[in-house]
Amino acid sequence: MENDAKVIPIQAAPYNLSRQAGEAENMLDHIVDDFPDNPQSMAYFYDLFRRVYCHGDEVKHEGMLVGTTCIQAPEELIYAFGATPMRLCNGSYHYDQKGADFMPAKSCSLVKATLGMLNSETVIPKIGKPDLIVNPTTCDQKKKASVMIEGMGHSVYELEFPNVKESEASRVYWQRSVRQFAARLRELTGKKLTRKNLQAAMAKTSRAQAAFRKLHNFRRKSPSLILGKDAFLVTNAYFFDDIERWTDAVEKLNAELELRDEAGFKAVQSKAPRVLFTGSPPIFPNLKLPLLIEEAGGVVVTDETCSANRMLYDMTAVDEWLVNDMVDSLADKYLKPCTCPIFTRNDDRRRRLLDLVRDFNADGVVYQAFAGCQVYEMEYRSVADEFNKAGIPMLYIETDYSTDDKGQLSTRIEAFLESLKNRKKHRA
Amino acid sequence: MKASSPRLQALRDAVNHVHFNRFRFWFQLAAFVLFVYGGYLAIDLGSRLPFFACGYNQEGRAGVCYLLPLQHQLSLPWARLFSYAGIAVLTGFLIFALWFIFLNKGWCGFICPLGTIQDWLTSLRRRLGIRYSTYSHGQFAQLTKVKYLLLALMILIPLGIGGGLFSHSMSPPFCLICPARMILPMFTGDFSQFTIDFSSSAAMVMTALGISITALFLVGSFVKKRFFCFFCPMSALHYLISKPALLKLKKDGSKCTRCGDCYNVCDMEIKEIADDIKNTNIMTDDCTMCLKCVASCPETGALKATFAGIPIFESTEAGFIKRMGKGVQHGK
Amino acid sequence: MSKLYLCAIALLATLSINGYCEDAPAAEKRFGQGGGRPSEAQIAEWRAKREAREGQAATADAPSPAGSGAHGDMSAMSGMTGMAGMPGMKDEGSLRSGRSGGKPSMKGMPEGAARSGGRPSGMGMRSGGALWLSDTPPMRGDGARGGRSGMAGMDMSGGGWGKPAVKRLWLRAGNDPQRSGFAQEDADAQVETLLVTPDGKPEGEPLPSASDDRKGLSFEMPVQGFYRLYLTSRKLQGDILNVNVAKAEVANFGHGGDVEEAARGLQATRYSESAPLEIVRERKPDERKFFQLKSGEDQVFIVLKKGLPLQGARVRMVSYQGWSKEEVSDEQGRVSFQIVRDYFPPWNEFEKRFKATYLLIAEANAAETGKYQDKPYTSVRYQASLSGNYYPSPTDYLSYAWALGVGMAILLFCGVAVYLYRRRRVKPYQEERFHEGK
Amino acid sequence: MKYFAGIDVGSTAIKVAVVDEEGKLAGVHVAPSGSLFHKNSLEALNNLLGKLSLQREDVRYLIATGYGRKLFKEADDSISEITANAIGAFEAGKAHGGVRTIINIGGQDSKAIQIDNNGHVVNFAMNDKCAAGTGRFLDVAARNLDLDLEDLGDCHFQGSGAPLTINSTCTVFAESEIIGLLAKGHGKAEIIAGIHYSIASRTVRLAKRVGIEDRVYFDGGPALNKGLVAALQDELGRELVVPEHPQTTTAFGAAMLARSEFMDEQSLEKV
Repeated sequence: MENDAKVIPIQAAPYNLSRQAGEAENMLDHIVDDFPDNPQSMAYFYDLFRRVYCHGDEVKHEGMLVGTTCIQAPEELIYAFGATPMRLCNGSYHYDQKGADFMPAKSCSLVKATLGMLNSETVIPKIGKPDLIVNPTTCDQKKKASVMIEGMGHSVYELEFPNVKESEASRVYWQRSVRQFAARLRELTGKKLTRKNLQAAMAKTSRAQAAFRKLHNFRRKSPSLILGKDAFLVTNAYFFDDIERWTDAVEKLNAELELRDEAGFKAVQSKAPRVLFTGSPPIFPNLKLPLLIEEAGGVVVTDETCSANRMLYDMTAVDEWLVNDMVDSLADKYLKPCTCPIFTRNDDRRRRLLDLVRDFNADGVVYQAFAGCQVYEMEYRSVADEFNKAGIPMLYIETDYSTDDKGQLSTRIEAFLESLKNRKKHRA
Repeated sequence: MKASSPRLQALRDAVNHVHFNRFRFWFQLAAFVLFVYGGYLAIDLGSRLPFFACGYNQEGRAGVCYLLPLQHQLSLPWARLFSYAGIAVLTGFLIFALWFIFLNKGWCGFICPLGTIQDWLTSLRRRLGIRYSTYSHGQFAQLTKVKYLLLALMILIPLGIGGGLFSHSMSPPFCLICPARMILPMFTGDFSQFTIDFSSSAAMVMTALGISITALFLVGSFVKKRFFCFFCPMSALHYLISKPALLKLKKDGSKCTRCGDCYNVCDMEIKEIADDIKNTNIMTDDCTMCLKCVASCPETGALKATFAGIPIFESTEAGFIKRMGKGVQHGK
Repeated sequence: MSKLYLCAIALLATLSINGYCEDAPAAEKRFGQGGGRPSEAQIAEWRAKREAREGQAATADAPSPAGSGAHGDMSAMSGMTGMAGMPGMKDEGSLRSGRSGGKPSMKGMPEGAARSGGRPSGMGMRSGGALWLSDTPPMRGDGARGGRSGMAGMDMSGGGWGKPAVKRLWLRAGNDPQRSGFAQEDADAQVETLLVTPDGKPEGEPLPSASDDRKGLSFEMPVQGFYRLYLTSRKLQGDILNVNVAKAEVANFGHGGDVEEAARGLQATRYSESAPLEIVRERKPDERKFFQLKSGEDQVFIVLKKGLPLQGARVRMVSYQGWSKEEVSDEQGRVSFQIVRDYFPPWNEFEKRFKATYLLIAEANAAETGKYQDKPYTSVRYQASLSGNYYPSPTDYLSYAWALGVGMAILLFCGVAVYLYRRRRVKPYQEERFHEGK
Repeated sequence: MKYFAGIDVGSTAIKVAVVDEEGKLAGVHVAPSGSLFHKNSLEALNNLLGKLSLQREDVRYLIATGYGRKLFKEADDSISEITANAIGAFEAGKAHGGVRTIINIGGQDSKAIQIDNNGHVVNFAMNDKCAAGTGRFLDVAARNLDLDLEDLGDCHFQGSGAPLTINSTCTVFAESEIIGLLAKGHGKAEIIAGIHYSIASRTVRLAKRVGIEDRVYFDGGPALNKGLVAALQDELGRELVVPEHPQTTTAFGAAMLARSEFMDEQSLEKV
């Protein structure tokens, strides 16, 4: 009987040597190094992601931390109560695998990754434990995630979100939900919702939105001034970055783009096919698809995803700056223009896509659906029909956070871009 | 972007970025002064005006609301109404239509003194920090028909008077119940309309109804934006002849995100403005063409007011951000 | 344009103006400072004119200038009948009937006597009672004259599309507006009719003989303004010359039309320097095109002789129901009457457009000598008449108190209802309310 | 004489095609990929050039395609195999009255491509990262049945009964299903036919995603398998165009593209 078996103590490897950090670093290196002529002001964002995702630096925040799992949680209310919203949607394959313990294998990577992240000891981005997690009842997978998140020891608030957006009843229902959410926040923070606070909070986000819209408008220029991978990185930073600092950085980027525009700068060849990106949201470090498109010589000029455009585009109009009116207007903003596929019918999404194609002079559309994200998969058909009618080519890609289909995807994307180029040449 | 001279574009931008509510307030005030006190300056624009420049305001009015002469004309004895006086009715209507065509329902949103008073009551309420009321969807659908009913009565009752079916003391029926009859003369110090006429039972009922509706008007327009316009038969009459109007409210459905911002600011709670993406002419029968929707639309070119086909006020992103950026401190 | 519409507007217009004042003094307060009365300067001017004329006509025993204090033959009417106003009215009509034309009678009128209802008989120039012009013919039996008259006396028979309105007047004799019959023809009297149009000669022109009806005097009114018809009859009775001037003033204004023409018409002189004696209704400072006299109001009349104010003339006003009151003109020729409210129908028969006619008779004697139709006379008895219409005062049927009451009740009710509704509403989806505090 | 070459570096085989100035196919060569893509590719190219007794310099323009196209640095340009396949099939199909739909079954993937009248890709679909219904499936089946890959086609027609149904689409599970069927005593031919029908129906479903028009061009290694061709035609219910060298269509397309690219550059230079 030999008894020389050794007990190996748990050794916490430094984060920057972990697989997770490797995944982020690998993606970031691709984003930064594979492309010449990155805007100088993007350095802020590269640095931010390197610090947060590769080095595991802590993300600072003011007041209480309210995590959100969807863009439907009204962040203005959270700011108004002196808390900080933090979007928890995660793009890491590492967490995706960890989250697979909770969800069926064939479910959405995003939800799995978010669950995996919330369940891990060291949450990256390092935000600490949220005081409250707001989980809007949007898609089925997120709905079912609530209980699991609660099981991990988090306090979860289920923000009831309607499935139909056309009806007046659901509008009223949603306004009620938002009001109740405000009540929950009041309970959490012990603060009162006042006209001044809410107005200040709305000013914060509307300034950020104005900056985003300006960036958005620069992307109309052909040939492009900025690549889509950078734009995605910018909007991804909005998830966790301080909103004021983020806005300043975007305004700086806008200033640089303005200079680029005046100088006649081209970030891509004039022939490069312009692509509209839609479907499941690319979230760092899963910028696989946008990156593949741009590595293959295309350029993502705009998107219709909830990690970028849908999150920041729509702005709130208020008629009377009274708390009641502001809250209802905010509620409307989060429901009415939303083009999330969880809604029963979604004509608005198709119209929005067509409008974006027209507006941004896009040559084709890439539709990403995370395997298991049923709503996006299901809506593919109606969107494809619409584009077919309009004579706009679309590439539908079903994928997840893993990188093992990269080779096959690159073939498909290249073929798609080649066909776009061909069409373009043909038309000219 | 359309190719146009830079100077024209600069002018357009200046218009599109205007602080709209402020502009509208001053415009309405000027129109109010003109039509309630203009008579003192010997201004007389006739008696075919397509808005409530009340004829009961003897001293100050700078013109008369068309509904007053219309009801009087219609209450002529039938023998005359259906002979030579009919021509006068037609020419009167023609002049009214010409006035109307010029500004469409813009008369309601920018000129009508009664509308302006309602907006003032609204801003008083806002300053007091009291929230406005809204109709539910069902109430809206029901109440929106009232103005057509009033319009029909406003035509049928005078005809009945002319035919001897109703008492003359009911004439002019709508004016007797219109709040403008009491409220507008008040602004020139004339309170004589605040009376109940006991000379006949018809007159008594009508004047009592009139005072009740005025009281209702005051309460209603305090808690509900543009309370009366919803029931205004003039508005219904406008809508019936609005096709050839020069001023138009246009919507480009393809640019609309249906965010509902326009619906949110709409005094009349018109849902179509946000939801209808098919019609390019988006003016509905309830619309007062206040153009607040255009000012609060963040999508460039989605909503616009055109005059004879020329865009004069267009929704723009920059204009929206400027107008709605309340309390936004712009970074350096 | 339809006249009905015009008149209705006129009605409404006057209602809204006059309705402001609860009573006449209030009106005085508000409008009194206007140019209603002749100014001092104007009175001085009149005097100067009169003196100049007297200087020229030295032969005639002219009446002493107004305000001189010495009255000569002009007998000032004193001993007034009871106060114009409520019950203490005299019934004169019946007492007067039968008397010969215009001998002033001022005594023996029983106070507070109820109207006897006796119908004056044997009317006419010969048979006594004043001669006057009316826009309504005498009623025939049914007695339901007056009443609704939306036309305000306008005869619509001629007023078609584009044609000028035609006004028809009737010459009546008697001292009671309601009961005077048609004037009888008097072979002895010399009658002269003059029509003064707003744009015509100030002395007027003979009335075009448009009517075949001797009782009706019709004329067209093509322009806006006041038309005046003077019917002067002279008759010698012994050595007294009777001069009767029946005058009618007809306002003709339209909606629309020429604005300047209407303004001119409103400002034009409304007396004639050639009239031996006439009564002019003094315009109120706030009068507009469609003026209506309301019962309860004070109205000033000016007695003019050849265009100059006449002091000491006896002026009698007879209301529609026959109540009368006599006053003597002051040094400016002015007499003031309160238009008595004499319309008391049952509530449900009340008609706010009820047109009532008042009759005004002025008399003055003058020791003038001269010759008439080659016969000398030693004194002249002047008589002038003027009739007009008045309507129920808005205060008779308009109530501010009720309006205020109903209005406030509804206001309060709605206000409270809205408040409670918003307060207690536990409407689904709206339970969470926010405070609007800053 | 100028020559143009296309090299298709696939997962199982490397295909080389050379065309001349007129666009006529000069020769093709197929070699297994092995593990050293780059070295084997060079060898395959040189072999073909040797066969045709050409020098490297004679090949004016070389385009690489296929899974390993990025690794072949000697190429003047690279292009995705979908585009190359479309061009190749379009050019080859001209002789057969033109094709609009292409079905390609490769070693590890299967594709359906729709092209327009000018040979441009309109739409395409690929199997999703799974070897089901690809050449690899046939490979595995042949190994299980103890047959050579080349014999599968003939076996297809030797059966006496109806084709069996293979339920598993996954290659790994199908393997055990085949063993199970053998154990039950079913004939090899019926099993093979079943396998062919299984692949065919999967492929047709893929093709339906892009839309099937006109004649269908079928290429890729497994197109050599007559049984599979028959099964596919049965499932499609349409005429199939199967080229003489179905493996090299993509390489031929790349070579044709190389030729036209070269011509374009020449004409640009002239201007």
